[in-house]
Amino acid sequence: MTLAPDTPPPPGDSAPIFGTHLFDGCAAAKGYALNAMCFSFNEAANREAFLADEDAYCQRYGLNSEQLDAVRARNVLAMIEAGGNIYYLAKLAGIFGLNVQDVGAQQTGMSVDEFKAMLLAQGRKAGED
Amino acid sequence: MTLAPDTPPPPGDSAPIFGTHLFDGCAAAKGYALNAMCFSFNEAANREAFLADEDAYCQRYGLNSEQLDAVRARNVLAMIEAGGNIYYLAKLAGIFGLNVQDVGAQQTGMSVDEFKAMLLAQGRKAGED
Amino acid sequence: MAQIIGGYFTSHVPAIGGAIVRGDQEEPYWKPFFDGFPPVREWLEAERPDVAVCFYNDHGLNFFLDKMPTFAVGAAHEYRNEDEGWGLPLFKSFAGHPDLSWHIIEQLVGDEFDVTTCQSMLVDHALSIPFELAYPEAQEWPLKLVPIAINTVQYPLPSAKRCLALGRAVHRALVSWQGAEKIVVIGTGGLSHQLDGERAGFVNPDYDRFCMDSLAANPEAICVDSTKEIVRKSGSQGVEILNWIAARGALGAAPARETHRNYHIPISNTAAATMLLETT
Amino acid sequence: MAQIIGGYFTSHVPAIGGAIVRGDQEEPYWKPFFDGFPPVREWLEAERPDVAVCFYNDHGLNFFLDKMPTFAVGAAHEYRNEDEGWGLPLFKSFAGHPDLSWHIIEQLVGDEFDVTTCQSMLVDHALSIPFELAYPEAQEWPLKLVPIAINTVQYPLPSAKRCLALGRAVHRALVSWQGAEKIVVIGTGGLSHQLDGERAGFVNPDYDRFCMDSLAANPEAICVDSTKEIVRKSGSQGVEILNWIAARGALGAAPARETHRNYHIPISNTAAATMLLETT
Ligand SMILES: [Fe+3]
Ligand SMILES: [Fe+3]
Repeated sequence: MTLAPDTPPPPGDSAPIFGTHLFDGCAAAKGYALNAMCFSFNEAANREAFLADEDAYCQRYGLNSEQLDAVRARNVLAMIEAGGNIYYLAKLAGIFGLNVQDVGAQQTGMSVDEFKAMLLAQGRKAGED
Repeated sequence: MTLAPDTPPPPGDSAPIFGTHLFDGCAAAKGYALNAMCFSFNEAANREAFLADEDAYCQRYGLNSEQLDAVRARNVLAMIEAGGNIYYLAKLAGIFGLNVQDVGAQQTGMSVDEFKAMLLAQGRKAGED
Repeated sequence: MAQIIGGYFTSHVPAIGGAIVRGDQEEPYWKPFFDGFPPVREWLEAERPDVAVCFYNDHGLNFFLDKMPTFAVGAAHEYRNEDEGWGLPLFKSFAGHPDLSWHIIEQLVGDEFDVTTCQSMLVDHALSIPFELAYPEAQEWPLKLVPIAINTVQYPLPSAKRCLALGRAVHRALVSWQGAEKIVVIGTGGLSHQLDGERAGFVNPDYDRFCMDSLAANPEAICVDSTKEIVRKSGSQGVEILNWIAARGALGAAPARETHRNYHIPISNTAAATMLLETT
Repeated sequence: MAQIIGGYFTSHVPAIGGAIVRGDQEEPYWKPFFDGFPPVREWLEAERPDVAVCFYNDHGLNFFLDKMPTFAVGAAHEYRNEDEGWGLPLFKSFAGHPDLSWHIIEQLVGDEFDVTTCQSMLVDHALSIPFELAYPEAQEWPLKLVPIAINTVQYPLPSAKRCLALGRAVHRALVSWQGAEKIVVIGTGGLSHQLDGERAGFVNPDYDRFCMDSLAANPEAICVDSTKEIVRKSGSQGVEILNWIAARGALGAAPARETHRNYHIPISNTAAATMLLETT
C-alpha cells in the first residue's frame, strides 16, 4: 500500500483525499444510530450491557443492517462506510481492546507491527531531513 | 405603579431598563441550580416528585437559601433576584397553577383582574391611535 | 430550482395553543387574533410550499444553560414536540429535510456563522403554534421543516444586525439549492411583551408599528438598535423580534411585498401580530 | 490589568495519559516527547499564571451530534473529566473562572462570533493532558480554566481564518479584562496525524514544519488553506491545528517570540509537537 501519494493537490476543494472520509452531513445522517450507540459507551454500564448481549444492544439503538454487519465483523472501514465517525467508533474499538494503532493497522491492511514500524520509519525519515 | 416610564432612552447600553432584569452571565452563574431544577420540570415525574416533597427536591438540586426562600414564598421577583430565568421559572409557576398573567400580576403588585384590565386598556388605547 | 414564495410572521404565545384546543377561535377575546389567519391560509393553499424554514426561539425544551447556542440549525429526520411542563397540548411531529439543512449549514459555516448543528432536536410551542395557526385542518403537516433557533434566553444575545445577516446567508443557501421545492420562511414570536420583572405587562404599539412598517422594505431600520435597546423598546420577550428579522433576511435583500397585516393587543401579555410578505 | 504571558502548544494524544500513569517518561519510545516539557515547566514555574485559556477539541465526551457547536465557551465554576470509554485515567477537575468566561463571551458575541455557552461542561483528555504535561507534580491545578472547544468532528468545520479571528477576539477580551491575573493561552492537538480510513498513519513533517515555522510571526500563512486542504496536508485529525491557530490568535496580532520547540514522530499515530511562544 502506498501511504499518502501526496502529489501537489489540485486547486479547489472538490478533489477527494486518498483514503480519507470527511464526516459531513451526508455521512452524519447515515451514521446517527451507530454514532449514538458508540457515544453511549462513555458509561461503563453501557459497555457491559453491550458485551453481555451485543445484538440486543445494537437493536436498541436501531442500527441498520450495514451497521450491524460492520460491528459484528469488527470492520472499522465498513463502520465508517456506514456513517460511523472515528471519534465515537474509538469508544467501540476500546471495548474490543483495540487502540488507535490496532485500528490503523486494520484499515491499512497491515499487521500491527508493520503499522508501528511504518510510523517509526516516518520518524526516522523526518529526522534525516 | 407606573408602567414603562418610556422617556426617550439615554444613548448607550449602560442605562438600566425600568423593572427589567437581563439574564446575563452574572445572573446565570447565580441562578444555575434554580434554573436546572426548573428545567427538570419538563418531565411529569419530576413535577410530581417536587409536589410530593418540595424541600427534598430543592435540596437535590442544591438551591441556596435565597432560592429556597423564594420558591417557598412563590415569589417570582425573589426568584429572579436569586438568578432565576423566566423561561425556566414559568415551568415552576405552572406547577403552582400560575400562568403568565398570574405571574405578571404578582410582579407588578396588581390583582390578576387589574393586570388583565391594564393589558386590555393598552389594547383600547392602541386602537384609538 | 427551488422557489422562495415568501414568508409569514406571527406571535407564538403559549395560550394560543390552549385556545385552539378549546375551540375558542370565535370567542371575543381570541377572534381579533385568529381573524389574522385566513389570508395566510389562503396564500398557503394557493402556493402549497413543500418546505418551511422556521426561525424561532426555544423556551427551555431542547436547550438548557449547559449548551446554549447563539444559533442552532436542525438537521434531523424528524422533530418532535414534548411536554414543556405547563399543560400545553402535545403538538404534531414534523418531518425534517436533512439534505436542505446540511446545504444551509454548509453555506452558514462557509460564511462564518458559527452555528450549532442539531441532528436530534425537540421543537416547542414557539415553532408548532405558527403551523397550527396556518394549517388548522392538517392531520399531518403538509411540508417539511428546517428549524433555526436563535438564543433569546442567555445574554449576550446576538444583535439584530447579526440576525439579519444570518437570514441573508440562509437566503443565499436557498437560492443555490438545486431542489425543486417551494419554500416558505417563517418568523415567530413577539411583538412587544414582557413576562418578567416589575415591568411585566409592558407593550409598545408605537415600536411594534415601526417594526411592522420597516419589515418589508427596510428591515435594516430595526437593526440600528442594540439588543438592550430593543428590550427597552419592546419588552424583555419582545426581543423575539430577532426571529422575525432573521426570517426577513432569508427572503433576500430585495424589498418584499407586504400583502397582509394583523395587529391586536392583548393576547395573554402580548401585543400579537401576524404579517405576510411575498417575494417580488 | 491582566497580563498575557504567552502560550504553549502541544499534542494531546490519549496514549500520553497512559504513559504518565505507567511512569514511562524515560522509556526510549516516550522520552523524545516528554523531553519537550522541561522548558515549558520552567517557564510556568517562573511566570506562575493564574488562569489558562485553553483551545481544544472535544472527542465525544461532552458534545454529541444532537448539539454540536462550532465554538463552545465554558462558563462553569468547575470542569470535571469523566470516563471517555477507553480506560484512560480519570484526570483532575479544574476550577473555572466564570467572570472571565462571561467577559470573553460578551466580547465574542459583540464581535459576531456565534458561540455556544456552557455553564456545565465535561473536559476530555485533549484538555487535561496538556496540564498533566506542564504540571506533572500538581496535586491540584494551580490555575483556573476558561476552556474553548472548536468543532473538529462534524463537517463543515470552521475555517482556519475564522479560528484565528476567534482567537484574536479572545485576545481583545483579555486585553480589556480588569483583573490582575497572569494569563497563559494553550492550544492542544495535532500535529499531522490520521486515525481513520485507508490513509491511517499518515503524517507530514514538511507541513508540520511549515506550521511551526509560521506560528510565531505569520500565522496567517497557515490560514490560506481551506479546512479540506489542511486535512489533505495534515491528516484527518491533523486538522486539530485549528486549536493551535485560535490559541495563537489569542496572543494578539503582534509577532510572538518562539522560545522553545520540540518535534517527534511518532507518538502512537501522531507527529507530536510542543512549542512555547512568549508575547513580546
Ligand atoms: Fe416566546
Ligand atoms: Fe485529538
